[in-house]
Amino acid sequence: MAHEIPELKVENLVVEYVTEDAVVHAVNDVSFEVPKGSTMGLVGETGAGKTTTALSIMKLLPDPPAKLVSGKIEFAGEDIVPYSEKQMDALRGSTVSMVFQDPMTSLNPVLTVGDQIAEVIRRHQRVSKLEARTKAKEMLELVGISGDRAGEYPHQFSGGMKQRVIIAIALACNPKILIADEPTTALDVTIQAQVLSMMRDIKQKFDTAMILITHDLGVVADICDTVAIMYAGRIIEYGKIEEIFDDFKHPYTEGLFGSLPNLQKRHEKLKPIKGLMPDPSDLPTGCYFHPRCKYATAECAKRQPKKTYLSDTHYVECLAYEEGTGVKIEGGDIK
Amino acid sequence: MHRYILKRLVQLIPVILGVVLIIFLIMDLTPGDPARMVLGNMASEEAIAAFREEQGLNDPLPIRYLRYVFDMLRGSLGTSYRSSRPVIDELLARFPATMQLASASIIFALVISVPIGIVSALKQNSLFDTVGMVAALLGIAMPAFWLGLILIISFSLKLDWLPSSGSGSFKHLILPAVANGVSCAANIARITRSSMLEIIRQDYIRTAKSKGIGKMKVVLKHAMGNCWIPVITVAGLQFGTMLGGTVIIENVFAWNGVGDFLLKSISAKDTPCVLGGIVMFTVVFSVVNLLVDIVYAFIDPRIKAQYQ
Amino acid sequence: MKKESKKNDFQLSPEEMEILKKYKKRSFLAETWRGLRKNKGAVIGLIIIALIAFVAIFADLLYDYEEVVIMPDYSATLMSPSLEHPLGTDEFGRDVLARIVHGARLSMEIALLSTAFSLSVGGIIGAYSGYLGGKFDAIVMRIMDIFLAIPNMLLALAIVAALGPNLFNLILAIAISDVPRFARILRSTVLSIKDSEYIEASKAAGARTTTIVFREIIPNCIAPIIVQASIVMAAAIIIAASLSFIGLGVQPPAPEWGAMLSSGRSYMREYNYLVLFPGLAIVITVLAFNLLGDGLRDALDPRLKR
Amino acid sequence: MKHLKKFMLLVLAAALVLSTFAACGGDVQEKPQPSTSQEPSTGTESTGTETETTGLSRIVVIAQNNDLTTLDPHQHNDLISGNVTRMLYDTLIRLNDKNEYVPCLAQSWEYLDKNTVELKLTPDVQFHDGHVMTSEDVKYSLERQKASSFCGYLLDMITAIEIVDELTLKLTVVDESAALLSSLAHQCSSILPKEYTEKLEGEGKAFSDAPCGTGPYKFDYWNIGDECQIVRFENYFDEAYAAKNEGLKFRYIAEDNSRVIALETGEVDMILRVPSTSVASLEGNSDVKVLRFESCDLNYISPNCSGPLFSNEKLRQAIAHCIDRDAMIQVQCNGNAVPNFAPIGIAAIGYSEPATKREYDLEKAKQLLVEAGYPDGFEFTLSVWGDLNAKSAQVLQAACQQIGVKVNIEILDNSSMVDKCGGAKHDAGMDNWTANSEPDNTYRPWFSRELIGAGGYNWSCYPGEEIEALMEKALSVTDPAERQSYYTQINDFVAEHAVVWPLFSAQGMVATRSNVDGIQLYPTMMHLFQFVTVAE
Repeated sequence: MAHEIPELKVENLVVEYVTEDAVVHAVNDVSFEVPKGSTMGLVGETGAGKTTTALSIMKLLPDPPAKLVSGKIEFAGEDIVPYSEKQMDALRGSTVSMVFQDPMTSLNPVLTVGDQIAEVIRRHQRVSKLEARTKAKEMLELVGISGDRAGEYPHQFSGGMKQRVIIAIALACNPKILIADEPTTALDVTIQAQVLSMMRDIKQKFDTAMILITHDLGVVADICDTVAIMYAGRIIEYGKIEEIFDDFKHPYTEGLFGSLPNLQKRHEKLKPIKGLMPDPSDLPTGCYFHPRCKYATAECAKRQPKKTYLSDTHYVECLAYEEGTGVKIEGGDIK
Repeated sequence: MHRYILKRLVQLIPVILGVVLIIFLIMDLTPGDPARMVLGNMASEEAIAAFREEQGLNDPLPIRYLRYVFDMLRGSLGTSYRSSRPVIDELLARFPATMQLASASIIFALVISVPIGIVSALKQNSLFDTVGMVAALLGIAMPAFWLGLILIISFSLKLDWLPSSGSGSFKHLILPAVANGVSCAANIARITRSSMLEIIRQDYIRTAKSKGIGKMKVVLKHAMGNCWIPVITVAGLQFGTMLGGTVIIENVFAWNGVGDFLLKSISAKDTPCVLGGIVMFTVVFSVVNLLVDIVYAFIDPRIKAQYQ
Repeated sequence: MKKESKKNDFQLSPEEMEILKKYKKRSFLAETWRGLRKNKGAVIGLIIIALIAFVAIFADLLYDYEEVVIMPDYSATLMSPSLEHPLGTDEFGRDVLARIVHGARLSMEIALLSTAFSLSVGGIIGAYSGYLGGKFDAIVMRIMDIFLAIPNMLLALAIVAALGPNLFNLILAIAISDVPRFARILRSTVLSIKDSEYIEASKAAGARTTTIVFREIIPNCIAPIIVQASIVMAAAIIIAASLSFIGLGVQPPAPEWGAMLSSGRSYMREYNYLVLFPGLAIVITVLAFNLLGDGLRDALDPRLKR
Repeated sequence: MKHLKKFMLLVLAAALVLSTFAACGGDVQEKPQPSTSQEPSTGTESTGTETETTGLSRIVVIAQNNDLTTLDPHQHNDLISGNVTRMLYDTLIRLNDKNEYVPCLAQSWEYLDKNTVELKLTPDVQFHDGHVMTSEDVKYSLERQKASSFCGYLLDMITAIEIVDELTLKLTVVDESAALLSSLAHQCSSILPKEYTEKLEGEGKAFSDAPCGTGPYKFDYWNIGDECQIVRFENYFDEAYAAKNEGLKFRYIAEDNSRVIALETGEVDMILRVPSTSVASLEGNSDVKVLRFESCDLNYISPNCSGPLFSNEKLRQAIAHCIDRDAMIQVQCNGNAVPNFAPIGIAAIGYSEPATKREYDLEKAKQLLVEAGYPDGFEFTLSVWGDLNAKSAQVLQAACQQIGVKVNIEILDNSSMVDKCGGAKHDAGMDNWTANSEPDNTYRPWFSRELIGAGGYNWSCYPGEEIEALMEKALSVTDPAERQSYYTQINDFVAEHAVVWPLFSAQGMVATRSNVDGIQLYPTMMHLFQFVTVAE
């Protein structure tokens, strides 16, 4: 797979929010690849930098205060970081699309849903108004909403329907990359399942590369091919879905799984991770996770761990896997 | 929608009756004898007594109020003491001029303030923003009549570009409309900026941006579409302030409108004209507020849904 | 605070006292001050207001009213600004600066008194209305709506026109036209807090309505009141000047700014400083009040903080 | 489709709004819709193009500081409306610029006996509607005027009007009255067409809206609160007084500066009542000329001589010495006035310089104050008409303050003034007065004792009989010199006893463009405009 040019490649991405009071290190040296047709899950707690990473890819970071400090973002081998706003606008909505977190607020309340879908079609495809409208209706049908409702306003739709509309907008121009930022978090559980299966179907149909941002490991298990675990702006573990789910290595990943209710091991107590995410404007020295890590040693506070490749596709950032550090992981769920 | 408008119009009636009552009560405190106003200073005592009797000026207040209301329903606002002409004729003769001035002021205000507000919001904390908002604060702090005088001094007396008084041409309209519109513009600019600041942080703006439709379109179509409600609300409220302001602005610019007429009626103690003028302004103000509410429905489908 | 608890005619349990104390205003002022200090505009506004207040209070020490402010000097009429008369003299030979200084006193007086009046009357009406609710509320608010339907300036105009132009009537007119605003604000604030726990606590302790309104509700409405008051004061200065400008306000020779503009107007062709300076005095004062009002709103209303 | 629906809704909303106004407006169909009547009618401008063929000057634009109240000559007695009505109507007798009574609509007048006057009318006088004037019209007009509360009192001396034939009338008068001629020449004593007026008023319309007279001009249009235009009447009966221009347009520009600017920019050809603050700049402008004339104006203060304070004569005299006329003239008129010590304007018939002139003298005032029994001063309210007069009031206020007298200034509008001072509820009242050609029209309302507190203009409320006696004597004689001797006595008496505090007579001033000529100026302000020409 290394020979094929991936649809999306992020390399050493660093993003900071610069305010008067402090510099917030939101994304710290993040790298990953998403090949055509595959789905990467980006998992982490709130504030881990997932959305910032996604917005960097869209180049929709609120600037100021956000600054893309360094790194590369490649769409099919083409670095878009130096792109102008105009060049980006040509890509947004057509090459790369994003589905946002909260469907309730992500649609413009004063425009009809049909207009909102047609708008992106008109922007990126040479079609007439009428054709765009017809296409918009088709998109609605595709996401399971009757095309007749194109003339209605967002407030006339339920949350799940709104999310479908947003997905319809995102997919209207067959994007090569789709970023879905917690697309189901705000929805009822039953509707979550519907939306997810729909997304999976559509993704397969269009062979889209997708990033699915979530803190729900269940969702990841459902549709992702690879998983990146993010903590304090770093990807601390990355691997294929089986590698992560069956063989996670990082204490934080362990914590994540430990805080999930497990139906098979119902007798076991949940093991939530103690403490809170560090303040991203005042990150700890060494491994960012060490203050909360139950295996942490003095060494962990001194040096930031490097990527340790456990296989071609699986890496972890933890001193325990680096040689000669003396850090050991014992007595947990990590095999 | 139609029913809503009808309902609002019906609701307007008690408000207007109340306004009439309040102004009626206030104007009743006015010293001076209407009879003498009508008949002139040389009139005899008998003529005055007869006039009072004939006009029902001796009746108790409630009766006079009811008579006024019934006359009003028949389209009469009484007779001017000075000119002996029906008040409604006097007012309607000047109403177009006042509306011309008021609309020009509000249009001027909107045209200048909305773009300033938007740009200030988009470039928050920039030099433009700072200058714009300081200017807005100054605009609010400036009494319109003083600004009017300053404009006359600069543009009529010193530069001789624009006429200082009278009406008739577009040139005549500029200075009074600016003087009357500046504080309104300042208020609208401020509200536009603060609503814009809120709106451009909304999720749907991010959605719009993610479509790649370009910043201009995002601002003009998506952000503005949502910004109109607070802007129009403030514009509607400012319209009331502006109507009050026309009383002085029309005096400063010798603009022959209802405001100037009202002021002259006050100084001539022409109570029916004062009463009629204030009632007319209030009705206009109420109708404008109603229009604002109706316009809401065209801007925001959620509000429209509530009206139905 | 000690005094209040002594005066209480009902007993509170220690927990209830705790709840009540939590909402008392001691920290309120400190917090407001902290918020204000951060706001550059508000600080400027506050400084200007303090200066104007200082000048207004000590106006008599700066310029004697009888001898300088209203006494004509026919040998020095219509003199352009000079060292002796920094802002020139008017057609009576009176020093414009001296008149503006004493005008500050008048304007502050008008703004303070009219706002105090409309605040107390409107505040009480609004607080009761909101607290009692029901028919009383419905009727009172209907009446307020009617008042609000009349543009402020016109209402004040009608009142002065009817009562006759003088300082007292001017203040009264401005005050009356502002009553509904305060009534509304107080009412909505009261509605939002009347069901909160500390009111419930007072009620449970058997306090009378009047006690609750004055002791609990009104103190808790202070934030929106202060904001509104500073805005209303700014508006009052403008309306007072406007009415005086058209001869429906303070009578000569009192150095009211609007009245000064009115008499300066006939000289604006040759002596435009006569309309420039009194107007600037109005602008600066109103600006200061507005700056302060903005700052206070930002400091007091966390929702509006950016 | 959807846009159409939105549009329809907007139209509906607009219609609703309009209909609310219509509901207030009542008979809508008779009036132009508010939205369509924005432009004042300008259709009459074309008359100006005939200039070359007729040899007449174009329409002259005259700016006044106030709006006309009415064009009905019997429903007003003010100079602003008078400037127009004087041009629309004629009176029976004309007062010419040499102060002589000359025939106008009446060819001759003759006392048949002490109580009867025979009037012979000028034949073939046409009204603007083409109708020829007869004695019916005259009788009708005089009676209509007598019933008017504004100017009926002018004809109080006429008790009966009898028609002898088509062109002859007999008036029965109370006594041989010196005031008869002046009354018949007064601008209010205009003759209207009987048939036309009765028909118009029978239909419930106001005569003022469609005026018709015999004057050198006929009515064209009047936009209330803006401008009124009258145009030359081709069939005017008196060639000597016929209009030399196409017409007159009276514009109403209230604000002093605006009026001056309008003249400077040539928007208007002439302004009446030049604001004194602008005189200097106008006189320095070669495009403009300022015409000065002595006026019958008087600015004055009337103390209430029946009131609790100023019934004290010494006190009145004391305050009379506090009047700094020079300062007042400087502050209020920019120097364009002359001090006056008599209760009537300098240029008016009846004026004489009083024997005692109470000049500005605070020492004397202080002394009189002590004699009056107020060594420590006192306080009184000065009711003032108009903002401009308030300036003189402040001068007095400041002077009084120096002798310990506090003056409270109260600025009132006209009706409140008449209510207060006419009702004798005042301490002192300040106003101005323009005398007309008949002194009795000034002295009677001012000093007639039966008018004290009756709501008129007897504001001095002097209770003694001396003035009234002199006034009656003056009226009973016709010899001008003899009449003047009585008025001189009144003036001396008033000054001696400080019954009225005269202040100054403002300089009469009219400003025109430099190419304007021919205005006939009268001290009484009743100028004639028909000879005005504008050189192109």
